[in-house]
Amino acid sequence: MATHAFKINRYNPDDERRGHYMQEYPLDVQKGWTILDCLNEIKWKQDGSLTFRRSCRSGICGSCAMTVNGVNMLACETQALTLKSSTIVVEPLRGYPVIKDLVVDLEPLVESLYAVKPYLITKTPLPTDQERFQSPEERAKIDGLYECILCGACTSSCPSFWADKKYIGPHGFLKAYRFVADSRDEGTREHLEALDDKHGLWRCHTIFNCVEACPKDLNPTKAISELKKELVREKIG
Amino acid sequence: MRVIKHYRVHLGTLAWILHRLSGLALIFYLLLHIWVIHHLIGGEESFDGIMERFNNPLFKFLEVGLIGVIMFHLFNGLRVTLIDMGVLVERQKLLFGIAVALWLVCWFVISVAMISRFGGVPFS
Amino acid sequence: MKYREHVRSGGAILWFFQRVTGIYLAVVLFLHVWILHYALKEELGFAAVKDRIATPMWKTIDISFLVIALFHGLYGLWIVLDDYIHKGWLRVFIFGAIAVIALIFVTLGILTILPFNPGGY
Amino acid sequence: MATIDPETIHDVEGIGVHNIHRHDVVIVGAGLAGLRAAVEASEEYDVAVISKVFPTRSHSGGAQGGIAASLSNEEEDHLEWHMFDTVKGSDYLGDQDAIEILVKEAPVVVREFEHFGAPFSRTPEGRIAQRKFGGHTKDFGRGGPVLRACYAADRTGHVLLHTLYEVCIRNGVRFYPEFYALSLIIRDNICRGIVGWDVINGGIHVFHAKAVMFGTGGYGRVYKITSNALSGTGDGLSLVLRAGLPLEDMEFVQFHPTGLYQQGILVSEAARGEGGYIINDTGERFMERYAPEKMELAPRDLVSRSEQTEINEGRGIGGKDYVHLDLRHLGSEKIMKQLPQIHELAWKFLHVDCIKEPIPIQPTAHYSMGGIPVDKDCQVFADGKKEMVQGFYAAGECACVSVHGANRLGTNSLLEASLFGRRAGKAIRRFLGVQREFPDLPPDAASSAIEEVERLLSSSGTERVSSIRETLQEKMSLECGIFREADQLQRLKKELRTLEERFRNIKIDDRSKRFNVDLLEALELGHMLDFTEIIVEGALNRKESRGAHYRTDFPKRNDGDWLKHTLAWKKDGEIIFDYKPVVITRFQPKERTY
Ligand SMILES: Cc1cc2nc3c(=O)[nH]c(=O)nc-3n(C[C@H](O)[C@H](O)[C@H](O)COP(=O)(O)OP(=O)(O)OC[C@H]3O[C@@H](n4cnc5c(N)ncnc54)[C@H](O)[C@@H]3O)c2cc1C
Ligand code: HEM
Ligand code: SF4
Ligand code: F3S
Ligand code: FES
Repeated sequence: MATHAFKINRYNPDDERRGHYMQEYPLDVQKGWTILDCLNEIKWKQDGSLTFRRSCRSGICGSCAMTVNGVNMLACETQALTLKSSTIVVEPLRGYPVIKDLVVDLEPLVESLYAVKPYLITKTPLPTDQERFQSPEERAKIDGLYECILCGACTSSCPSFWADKKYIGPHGFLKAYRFVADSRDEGTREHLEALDDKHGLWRCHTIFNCVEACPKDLNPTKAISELKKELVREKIG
Repeated sequence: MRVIKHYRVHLGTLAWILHRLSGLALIFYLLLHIWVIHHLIGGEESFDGIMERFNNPLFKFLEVGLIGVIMFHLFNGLRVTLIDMGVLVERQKLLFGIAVALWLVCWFVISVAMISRFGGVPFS
Repeated sequence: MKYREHVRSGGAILWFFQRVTGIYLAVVLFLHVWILHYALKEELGFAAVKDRIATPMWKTIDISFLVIALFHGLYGLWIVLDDYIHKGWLRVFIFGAIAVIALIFVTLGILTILPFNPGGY
Repeated sequence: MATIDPETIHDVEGIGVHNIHRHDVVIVGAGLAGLRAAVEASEEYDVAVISKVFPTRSHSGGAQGGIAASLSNEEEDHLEWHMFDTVKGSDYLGDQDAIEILVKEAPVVVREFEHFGAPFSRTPEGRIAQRKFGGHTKDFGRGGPVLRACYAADRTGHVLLHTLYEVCIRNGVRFYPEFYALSLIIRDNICRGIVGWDVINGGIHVFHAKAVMFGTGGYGRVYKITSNALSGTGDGLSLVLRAGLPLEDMEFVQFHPTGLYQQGILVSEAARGEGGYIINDTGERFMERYAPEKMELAPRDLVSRSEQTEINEGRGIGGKDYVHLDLRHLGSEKIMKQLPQIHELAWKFLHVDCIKEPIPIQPTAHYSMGGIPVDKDCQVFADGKKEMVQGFYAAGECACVSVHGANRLGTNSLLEASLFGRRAGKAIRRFLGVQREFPDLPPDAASSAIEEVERLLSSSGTERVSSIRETLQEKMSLECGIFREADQLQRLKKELRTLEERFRNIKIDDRSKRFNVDLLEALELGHMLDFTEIIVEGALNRKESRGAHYRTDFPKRNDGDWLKHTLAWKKDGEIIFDYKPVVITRFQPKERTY
């Protein structure tokens, strides 16, 4: 039962003068507690005004992505004790405007998601009374893509995004490729449109922070490299 | 506005920063180099004279550094290109390791050749 | 929610070119190092350089080396600035400046290489 | 996400609120039910979806195992078999006309999901893959388990939710993410919209609509150990109660047999569908004694009760309150291919590698069978039976059609949420074809909501919301859990009154308007306290054992007195009960054995 110090970024929009500051909370961390358990414990027992997003607490909804000790992760699936540090620094996702404490405005994330037309585009009429067929091999092509929970950890970790707030970002690229790679999708051009853009694919410098940050162990960089090839093929033949 | 803005530097970030810095260093070196060489077309005497001046330990040292920068950018550039081609994307750290190993080996070998022979001006 | 405005970039071809030129530079650079530090048996000096550059093959190689290195490097410089500079007018200015630099230095380089003739100098 | 499109704002005189938005259809809840209705209605009308969490953060995304439909992709299956299993699973309390709709439309709904782009797992022939699930059998229960649950690895809910969200984007559905519904505007049995709280910026917004639909999900959070998200607080139920409408069959709460020990996080039934064993301290597969035929794949109520019995009788692992789920014999390849998420969950939350070790599990509060009484087109009953509320619909876990009766079969609820969400959408389209005008907004539309928020924001008592909530959860788990008894329930009833007292004396630390989670948690607690009373009194009231409701003092099912649905209102703090008959068409009640 080690005593930990949680240093948490505080920001109250109603108190602009104070701006951002770090507040320290001592906490006896129990074995098995996740970062989210710790934050809840602080909120529920020490300071009710501490604000963060959470919902599923099982790593599937994507609410609780934040920066812990300088790395983006899901608070709810990170065991506090495995961080092996008695000081735990918790900050909001970098690159997004902060609404309050650890809560960021994800509007830019959603906007760039919309930009890639994130839905299956089909042109041939659908079969009636039947599903479309897709072989297990074709289906396997979107493994590692469809699992994205839109947590934003990847894009928020990307230096290209820090430099350009309109950068579509790895989550957008991954989503675009999820459809491009789907054997049922017939809208490759539409998905790619927004990517060949000033704020699009060419801003990715293969930095791999997105891969390191993704809590679902997805590999946006791989998707990005496939998309770049696809676009180049289209242009050069 | 924000208090701490620290984000952990992963291997990939390190590679990118070094690639950027080396690339920038190289382009400025290249411009300088073209400028200098241009002024040397005056003829044999001035060329060799200048070369003689470069043939001292300080410039050798700088040149060894230059080779290091070029070789890093070169091998990391090849790493990036391989990843862009979809090669070993999932093993990027291994790929970086290979690039670093080749970089160090080439750097060493070329430096030895350079120092042990004579002063040369790269890009000549 | 509105779709964001789409800003065409034409980045695909330039991106591809950056890779191709990178590979070319890698090959030529090794060639260069080889010639300079291993193949060359005599003292590295004007005479050695002159004789080599005087052949048409080396002229082609050196000029392409020059142009491609400049393209790769200056486009690289633009990539970097492009990341951090978002003000419209400043971007236009920088882009123009880089283009001018490119022109000047290509000319300068070619003027340096071309005059080497077997009988010249 | 908090930007407001000025086009949707309309001024109405005399209502003291920030904004009034006008949409043909306003849907509260962005889970499968809400989004499926939005997809349907947005084909023709202007639809707004309001959700207290961003749409893809909705709880539906946590569902793992599958969605039922007798597609016969893997082996022979029939609508009738599915219907029989559902009726039997419901312990004959499910309405068979509704269940018939459920099984008949299931294949259509699942194939539509495929057409929308859902990445289902596939059979070698390229069809949607199916797996076994508890309670789903061949040949009217005479055959073994049947492959009926359509799945995408163990992320079925996630892929369905994201797929619907994507189609909503395609259809131009207007989202109001992070808006919290505070009250319903119903006057003269006509629903005119809802009042919401803009979580991000603070402020009351009125949503004026021709039709309102609720898909606000379940309330697992009234229990201590639960599989539900922290946002699963059943808000919609008390909003309905407060509007003077009844709730149906609230005493039926499902406990899932495989929650991660102490966390409650769900280990999908797919783990048993793929062949996992449950074992006690002596290493015995104890389900042999409780359900010799179906073993681990018996319905949830039975398995949970068996587990709890083992634990109560001291055969939990090391005498503690958990047993083991053993997957080791499945081998690492099968685990990683079919159950990757379970492997990840067990590892991340318990540090157990289920390829090498058994997973400690205990029953966890999972699903609410009861809810807002609706007809087969999801329109809400004003009196629970006949009279309807015009323009008000509900579907998904918050509604009670009732297809699950006293106990839901696994994979039937994703089906219910999407299928009845779709029906609600269709019904709304029909309704809007006739109803072209917006109903009038009463001038006091927002007054109760404003009052509630202001009261909470200025509350300066001594009690912490979290400590009241914790007590509530502990007591509910202890005294209104898997096994129930008159004495305990009586005690609990009194306890709830004190909790309500304490709630009136709360303080909240955060008094700001923007992103005030402290305020939200207080609002949620208020909601939970409102409807738990109905769960407890309903449990006390129903003197029999049926499905998930088990009374140790009345251990037998009693069809003579209790083959009927409970309806409950809250009037002036008192609970009033009424009943309605169960619709029985094809399958007469029989004893339920597995
Ligand atoms: C861990 C787990 C696994 C499951 N696995 C399966 C399975 O394999 N198969 C199966 O068939 N079923 C499964 N279920 C059950 C099934 O997931 C749910 O019953 C179903 O998803 C409910 O969907 P819904 O649309 O009704 O509600 P939800 O998905 O819970 O959505 C509720 C929505 O309402 C919104 N909301 C609530 N209150 C308010 C308010 N006051 N203001 C604004 N918005 C509000 C929320 O933000 C949310 O968007 C599982 C459940 C759990 C907990
Ligand atoms: C030797 C072989 C070389 C290879 C294989 C190579 C490869 C690359 C590649 C692949 C990039 C793109 C990186 C990205 O877009 O993320 C790049 C960028 C760059 N290169 Fe090279 N290059 C080489 C030589 C040079 C030389 C000689 C110069 C200088 C003239 C140079 C200057 C740059 C610059 C300035 C950048 C931009 C840096 C950035 O984007 O961060 N490179 N190089
Ligand atoms: S790719 Fe990974 S990190 Fe990025 S949004 Fe999706 S799940 Fe999150
Ligand atoms: S971190 Fe960013 S630069 Fe590319 S590889 Fe990932 S998107
Ligand atoms: S709370 Fe849902 S991912 Fe962490």
